[in-house]
Amino acid sequence: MLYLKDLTIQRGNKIVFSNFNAIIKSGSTTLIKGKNGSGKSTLLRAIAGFTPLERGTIKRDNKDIFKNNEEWVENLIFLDTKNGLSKDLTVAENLNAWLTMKGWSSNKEIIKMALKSVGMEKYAELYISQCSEGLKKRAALSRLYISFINKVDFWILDEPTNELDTTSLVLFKKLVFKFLEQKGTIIIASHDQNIIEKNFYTLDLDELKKQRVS
Amino acid sequence: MLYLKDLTIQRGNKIVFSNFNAIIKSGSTTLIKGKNGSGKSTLLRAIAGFTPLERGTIKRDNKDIFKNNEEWVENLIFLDTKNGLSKDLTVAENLNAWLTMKGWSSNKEIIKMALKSVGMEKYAELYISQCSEGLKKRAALSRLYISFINKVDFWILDEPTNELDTTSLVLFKKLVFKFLEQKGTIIIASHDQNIIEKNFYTLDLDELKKQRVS
Amino acid sequence: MNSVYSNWSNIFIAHVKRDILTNSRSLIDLISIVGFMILIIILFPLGLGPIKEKLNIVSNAVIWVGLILAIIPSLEKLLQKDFENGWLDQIATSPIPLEIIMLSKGISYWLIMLIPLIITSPIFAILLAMDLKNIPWLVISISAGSLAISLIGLSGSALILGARRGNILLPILIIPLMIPILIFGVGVNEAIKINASPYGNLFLLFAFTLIYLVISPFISALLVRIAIGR
Amino acid sequence: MNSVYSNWSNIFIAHVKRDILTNSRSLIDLISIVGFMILIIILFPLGLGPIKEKLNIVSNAVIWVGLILAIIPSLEKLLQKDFENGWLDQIATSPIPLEIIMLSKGISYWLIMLIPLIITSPIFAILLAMDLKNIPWLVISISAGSLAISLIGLSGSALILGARRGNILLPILIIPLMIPILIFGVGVNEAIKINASPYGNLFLLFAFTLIYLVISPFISALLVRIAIGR
Amino acid sequence: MFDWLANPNRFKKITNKLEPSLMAIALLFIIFGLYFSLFDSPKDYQQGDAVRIMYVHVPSAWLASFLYLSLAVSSIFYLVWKHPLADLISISIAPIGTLFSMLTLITGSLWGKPMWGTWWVWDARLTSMLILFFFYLGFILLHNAFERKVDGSKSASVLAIIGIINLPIIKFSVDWWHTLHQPSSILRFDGPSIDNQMLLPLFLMMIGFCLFSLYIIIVNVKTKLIEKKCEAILLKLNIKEFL
Ligand code: HEM
Ligand SMILES: Nc1ncnc2c1ncn2[C@@H]1O[C@H](COP(=O)(O)OP(=O)(O)OP(=O)(O)O)[C@@H](O)[C@H]1O
Ligand SMILES: Nc1ncnc2c1ncn2[C@@H]1O[C@H](COP(=O)(O)OP(=O)(O)OP(=O)(O)O)[C@@H](O)[C@H]1O
Ligand SMILES: [Mg+2]
Ligand SMILES: [Mg+2]
Repeated sequence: MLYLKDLTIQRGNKIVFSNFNAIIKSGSTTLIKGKNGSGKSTLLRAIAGFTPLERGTIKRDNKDIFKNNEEWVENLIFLDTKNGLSKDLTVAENLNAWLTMKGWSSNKEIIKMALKSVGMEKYAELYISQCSEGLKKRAALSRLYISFINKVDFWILDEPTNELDTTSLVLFKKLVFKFLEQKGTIIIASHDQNIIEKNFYTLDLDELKKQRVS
Repeated sequence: MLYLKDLTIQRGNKIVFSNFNAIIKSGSTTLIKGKNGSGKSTLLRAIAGFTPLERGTIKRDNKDIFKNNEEWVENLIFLDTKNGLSKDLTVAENLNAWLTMKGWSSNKEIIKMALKSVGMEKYAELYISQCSEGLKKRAALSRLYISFINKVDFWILDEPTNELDTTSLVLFKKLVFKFLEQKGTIIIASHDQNIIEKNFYTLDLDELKKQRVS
Repeated sequence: MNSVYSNWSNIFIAHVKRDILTNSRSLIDLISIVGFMILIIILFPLGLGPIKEKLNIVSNAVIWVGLILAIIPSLEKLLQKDFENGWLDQIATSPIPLEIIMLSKGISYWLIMLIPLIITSPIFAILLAMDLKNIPWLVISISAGSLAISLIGLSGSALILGARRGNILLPILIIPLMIPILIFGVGVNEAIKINASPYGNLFLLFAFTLIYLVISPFISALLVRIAIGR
Repeated sequence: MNSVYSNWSNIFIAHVKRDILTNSRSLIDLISIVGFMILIIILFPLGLGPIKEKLNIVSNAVIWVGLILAIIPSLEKLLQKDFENGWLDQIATSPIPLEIIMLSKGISYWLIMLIPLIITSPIFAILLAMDLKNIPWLVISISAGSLAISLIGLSGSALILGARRGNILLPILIIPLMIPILIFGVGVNEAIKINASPYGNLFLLFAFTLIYLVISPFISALLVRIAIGR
Repeated sequence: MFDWLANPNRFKKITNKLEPSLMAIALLFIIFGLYFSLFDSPKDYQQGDAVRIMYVHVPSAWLASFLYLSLAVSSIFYLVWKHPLADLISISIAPIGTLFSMLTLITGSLWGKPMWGTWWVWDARLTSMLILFFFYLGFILLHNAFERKVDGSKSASVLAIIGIINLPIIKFSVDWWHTLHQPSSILRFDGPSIDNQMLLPLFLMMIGFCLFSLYIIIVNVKTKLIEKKCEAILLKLNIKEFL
């Protein structure tokens, strides 16, 4: 379980959340909805431990994620609209760099399977600068597959499906279900309500804010 | 009518289209579908006159768009995933710069109305660097409104709805319908099939390529 | 369409305005290039030792070399930023010729980066113990060469649009092009030092500026078209 | 978890490898920094005139100043690129400390940009008519100071992450930090010229490098955390 | 001439015939040239044997300049008539030009050490050669700096053309600079009174170097043509998978 308690988060001079509370259930998918600028991305970056809180705590099973940061990020995969891919490396090289960065062993077999899981096996040797938008996104999503090889129990995904075509959308959903099967926890921010079909909760930021006003 | 005749287009060292033919009907919406990397964005950039053709011609009513380029681009609005917004300017300043760049008069009234048409009136003074993804996209989409003030008869839109929330999706559709009413022509590349509900044609790049092979 | 062509100059000014707005939100933006230049200048007394005669000998050259080196880091972004964020694509749908827009880029770069340096150039001269009688000529020669420097910079920055590691490639491409300006620019003051006429060098500086005023917009526009055509 | 910590050095090396891979696909990229440096060197005789004695006096200072100015354009991208494309976010989810990763960045920058300059520094010395007996000391002093230069550059590049007009802000921030290195670096050779012992200056250079080796990774990591926390 | 040669097939046909003999003749000239210059030409009364460097140095210098002109011309052909062969020629010329300008610099330095007592002086001619070297280097670097080959070709061609406008100006300005600050007189080189025995090997070497460059350029272009063909075939295979 992830407990968000009395969060106050500021972006620039703007307080995006004040005294925000929520609980994210383990082993489930939480879909974060809300209108543009409502703070989805901000919340995700805070949960990942990037954005410091003005006030409040984020705890995973009694452990503060900021205080036990290394432990928290180790089993976490974070993906947002910036994909974290180097233009000057190929798809495979990028995945390889990411794997070693995470401290995981990497070999051709693993990379091949990961790329296959998002239908990118043909593009392994393509430079990111030569990829179309959707191909880039898929190159980034291929990291998710690593969860089935190494110990990963949390995904934070910010609009992961925007540029995906229908086939890769299906592949993405397969990854999600597989991850849920092995008791992983997922937080997704998305405008697409149909992204997930089963075992999911919604956190509607607009609703929450409305309640607070009234 | 826009005639694409025998197009061969190369990206990098890859031939993305070879001997591609299509006709885009005036006063309608054409939805370009196709899997990631099938060449949607490439095609749109070629039609906009950016990417030179290896072979073939693109003609609008008998006028080659490359030879009569100034005439063609003057009444065209092109928007893709790079929004063409300067981070260091506010939403309103960006729109203003774009208007004068296009050679159109600009004043507060016009800018206000344009921003209102995508629900951005509250954010006029926000710097682009402080906007969320969806807000940026909407700042770019606000340009479409100008079509109802100045003579614009063609829109080329590459995945315009990716980051939009539900409210602004409705506003976007309103703009589309209004544009179609005044006999405008629209080409949209998108993975979202439900983007447009009436008076539209689909150009499925995957289908076309399949036919050619068989 | 006619109305569009009749207000080219308006559009030109609008482009310059936008560039100035994006690049100089605050006075600090204008000052920072001057600060950089002063720091370059300071490095020399620190390296050479503070002996006034030594400095006086090198002052003229150091200021000119410093000028060229000071603008290099800013050149890479001159077009690259607008290329990456898609603004150049938008510009390509403008009915006015790209050449004119490129000229406006060169001019606004000159206004933002070179004008502050021209205005503060007497400070550099004083820091390097230049003879007082040479200072007016320094200002004049820098003024005369500065536009050519911007325009060469513009072409260089167009040359590397979308190139790999453009930031490190750019200096190699443009420094050779800057050499005549350096030589004629320095020449003005060297002539004054030996009581010769500076007008020959000054004239050459102007001629050079004129050449670039003509060719740079065309070259840059050509290169920008190639870049967005990818 | 244990396995992760036991292979820090592997991860360290992997980071260095990635940086080298992204930044120097080909030998040509390595050549360009050397080319830039030579061009900076060329500017001085062109400005000062070709008189050998004059050049000899300034050669030492010019090489050191040139070195500092030559790396500036490449510094801006050192972290900025990874910041913009989200790689720094990914790095923040690595179980190994950010400080170590920053150190690896500094080291790979040193390998890519400074080592080629150290190797070719005798050429610069010859071009500027430096006395032959001084050249070995030049190479030694540059070697001694180069790592500090990279590490200062790293901190500077972390300082401007996400700043507006960072490219022009960066030099203002780092040049002052480079000044001690310039002074001690030049000092080595000046001591040789007057037949004094160079070891004092050399020792100070090493001391400086050591200090930066300790503090720069911490400062850079702190600044990167602030940047991705925005 | 160029248009006529611009057909790759014709180019290949002609060069196929030309190529072996070209190599042989070039070698012949160079061997004879070397023989005469090393063994059968007089020592200079001032310079001694060092003068023999001249027979490499001067032809290199001359070719470096000439090749840049050819590079610029073929770049113009490429940009204006967009013929891919012109680009192949440019990029084949560039490395040889770089080589010869480097050879000039190196032989000059080697010569300078015994003659002037230093490896390098800032003389106008030397400076312009160094700058020419950087134009070559810039051309090659830019040509390789893009993901897509065509982009590099176009940008580099533009650079070559800027160079053609600028090189005279640079050369002129460097001369101007040179006259302003007269260098000390030891550094000035008064050309040796060239007698026939020196002229002959110089001539032989010059022609040998020319033919040799021509040979290398042709071989280069031909390899590049084959490379291109391979790429085209690969592309076609790719299309199948693609369409
Ligand atoms: C790195 C040093 C040097 C460089 C870059 C260099 C460069 C050049 C260049 C560019 C030319 C061609 C000029 C033309 O086409 O007319 C040339 C010609 C020549 N150089 Fe050098 N040179 C160097 C050193 C020397 C030295 C040390 C000597 C002899 C003392 C020398 C003797 C000559 C002679 C005799 C010619 C041909 C005569 C003439 O055209 O006037 N060079 N050199
Ligand atoms: N610079 C480049 N070099 C080589 N190939 C490229 C380059 N840019 C794009 N491509 C290739 O061209 C093809 C078409 O790309 P394009 O961006 O048009 O696809 P798309 O249909 O828009 O895909 P998406 O749905 O992912 O946006 C892709 O296969 C891509 O890999
Ligand atoms: N650097 C900044 N300075 C000031 N305000 C900012 C900054 N970055 C973001 N904001 C503001 O914070 C709010 C939340 O942004 P965030 O990116 O979290 O929204 P979001 O819910 O992800 O929206 P979207 O659906 O458009 O992606 C927005 O109102 C935005 O304007
Ligand atoms: Mg968001
Ligand atoms: Mg696309």
